[in-house]
Amino acid sequence: MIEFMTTVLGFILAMLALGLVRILRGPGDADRMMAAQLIGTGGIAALLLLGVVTAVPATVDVALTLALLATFASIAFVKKGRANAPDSTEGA
Amino acid sequence: MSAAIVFGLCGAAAAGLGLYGLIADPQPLRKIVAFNLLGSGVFMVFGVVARRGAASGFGGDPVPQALVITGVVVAFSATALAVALLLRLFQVTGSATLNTEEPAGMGTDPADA
Amino acid sequence: MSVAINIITIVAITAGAFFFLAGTVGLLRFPDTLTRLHALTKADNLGLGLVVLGLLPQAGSLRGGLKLLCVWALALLAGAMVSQLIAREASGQRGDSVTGHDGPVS
Amino acid sequence: MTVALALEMALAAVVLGVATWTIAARETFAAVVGFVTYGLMLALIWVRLDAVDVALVEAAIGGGLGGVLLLGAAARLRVTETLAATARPGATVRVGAALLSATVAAALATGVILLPDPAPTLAPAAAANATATGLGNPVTNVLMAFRAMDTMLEKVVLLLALVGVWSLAPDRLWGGYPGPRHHADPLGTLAFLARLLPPVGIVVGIYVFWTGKDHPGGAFQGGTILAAMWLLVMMAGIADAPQVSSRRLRIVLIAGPGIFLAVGLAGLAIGSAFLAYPVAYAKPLILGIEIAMTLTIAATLGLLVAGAPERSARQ
Repeated sequence: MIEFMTTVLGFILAMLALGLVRILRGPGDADRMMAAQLIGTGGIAALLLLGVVTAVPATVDVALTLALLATFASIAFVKKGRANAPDSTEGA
Repeated sequence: MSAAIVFGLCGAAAAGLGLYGLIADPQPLRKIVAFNLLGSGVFMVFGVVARRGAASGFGGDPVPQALVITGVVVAFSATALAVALLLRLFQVTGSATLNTEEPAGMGTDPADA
Repeated sequence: MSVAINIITIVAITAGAFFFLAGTVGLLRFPDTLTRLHALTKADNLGLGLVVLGLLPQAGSLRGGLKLLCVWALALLAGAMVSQLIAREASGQRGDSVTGHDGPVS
Repeated sequence: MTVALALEMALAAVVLGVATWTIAARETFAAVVGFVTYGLMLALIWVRLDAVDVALVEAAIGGGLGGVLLLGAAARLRVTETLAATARPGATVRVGAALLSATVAAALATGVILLPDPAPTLAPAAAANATATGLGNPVTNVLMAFRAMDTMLEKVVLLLALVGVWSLAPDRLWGGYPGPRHHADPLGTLAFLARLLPPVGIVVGIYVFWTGKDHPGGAFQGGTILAAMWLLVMMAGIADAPQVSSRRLRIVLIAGPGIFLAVGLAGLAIGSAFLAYPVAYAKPLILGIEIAMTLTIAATLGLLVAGAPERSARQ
C-alpha cells in the first residue's frame, strides 16, 4: 500500500510539474493564477498522501492550513484587477 | 540519510539562485523575492541539519527547527517592511527603481492628493 | 475485510490521480482561459475528493477522518469561490457587478 | 527505499524548477506567482524532512500571507516595470553575479555533503528536559522555554517592523487607516466567501494554536491563520482596518511581548533567572504567554500586510 501511495504521489508531483508549464506560458495573469490554484490543490493531495507514506499524521494539519490559505493568492489577484479598474475607488 | 543530502543540495542551489537574482535583477520587488529565495535555501540547509540530528524518538533536532521558524517570521517581517518602503518610494517618486539619477517628482507628495 | 478496504483505497486514489491528469492536460491543452478553468475545477473537486475518499479507510481514527473531510470541504468551498472570481476577471467583467446569478451557488 | 529516493529527487527538481522560473521570468507578476507555488512545494519538503511545525509555518506564510503581500505589491508597481527593465545591469555584472552565486551554492553544497557523521544533536537534551514544562511538542518547548529569549525578541522584531511600516506614512496621514479602503459588492462572491470562511478559519487557527502544545502547531502558525482571516474580511470590504492610532489596537500589539517580558522579569525576581518559569506553573504560564502572543501575531501580521497608513484619521 505504501508503494502504491508513493507511486501516486510521484504521479501527482509530475502533474504539478506539468501545471508549472502553464505558469511559464501564461499568456494571461488569469491563466497563471489558475495554474497556481491547481498546484495548490495538487499540493494538498500530495500532502495528504505524504502524511500516510511517511506516517506523520500531523501532516493533515498542514493540508488543512493549505486548504484554508491556498486561495489567498487568487483573492489578492482578483483584488488587483479591481485596483486597476478606472471606476475604482482604491489604488495609489 | 541520502534524502537529507538531496534536499540539502536543493537548498544550496536555491540559495545560489536567490543570490544571483538579488544582484542581477534591476527591479527592487524582484530583489525582494530573490532575497526570500536565498533565505529559504538557507532554511532548507538548516532543515537538513535538523533531520540528521534525529534522536530520542524525535524526527529531527528541535533546536534548528525552532530557529528556522523564528527565521521565517523575521524574514517575513523584513519582507513586509521592504515592500512598504518600495510602495512609498513609488508614491513619492512615481517610479520604483534604485537608480539615483531620477529626480522626477522629488519633494512633492502625490500621496496627499 | 482489509483486502476489500485496500481495494477501495486503490480504486479511489487511482481515479483521483486520473482526474488530476485530466485537469492538468486540460489546463495545458485547452484553447482559452475559460475552458482551462473548466478543466481545472475537475481536478480541484473530483481529484482531491477521490484521493480523500481513498484515504478515509486508512485514516485510523474518527478524528483523522473528520479532518480529511474538512480539508476536502474547505478546498471545495474556496476552490468554487475562487474559480468564479477568476472567471469573472478573465471574462473582463468586474467581479462586483450584481448579476442575476450572483451569490451562494455551492 | 529507492522509490522514496526517486520521489525526493523529483520533489527537489520541481522545487528548483520553480525557483529558477522565479528568477528568470520576464514579468514580475509571473515571477511572484511562481514564488507562491514555490512556498507551497516547500511545505512538502518540510514534511519530508520531518519538520511539520516548519511545514505549517511555510504553508501559512509562503502560500498565504506572503503571496498576498507580494502579489499586491506586484500589481501596484506594474506600471513601473518597463521603465525598470531598461536598467538591466551589464554582462560583466551578470557574469560576476553568476560566478559568485555558483561559488556560494557550491560552498553550501560542500558543507552539506561534509556534515559530520554522526550528526551533533540537541534532541536528547530536549527530550530529557521535556518533563519540566509538561508540553509534548519539542519545538514548542524549545521556542517557549529553552530558547524563550529568541522567541521574545522575534516578537519585538515583528513589532519594530510594524513601527517601521507605519513610519512610512506621510506626516499628514500619521495615525490614519492603513492601506487602501477595499470595496466589494456586499452581495458578491468575495463578500460571501469572507463571511463563510472566517468562522471556520478562526476555529482552525485556534485548533492549530492549541494542538501546538503536544503536536505540531503553535502560536505563530495559529496567529498567521487568524491574520489571514482578518485580511480576508478587510479585502472583501466588510470591515475596515483599524486606525493606527487606536489605543485598543496598540494594547493588543504589545500584549504578547509585554506579557512575555513581565513573566521573564518575574522569573528574575522569584525564580532563578530571567525567563525561568517555576516548574509547577510552567505549563499554564507558557500557555498564557502563547494566548497573548497568538493575538499579537494575528494583529501584527495582518497590519504588516495591510501596509502604511494611506488615509487620514478624519476620513
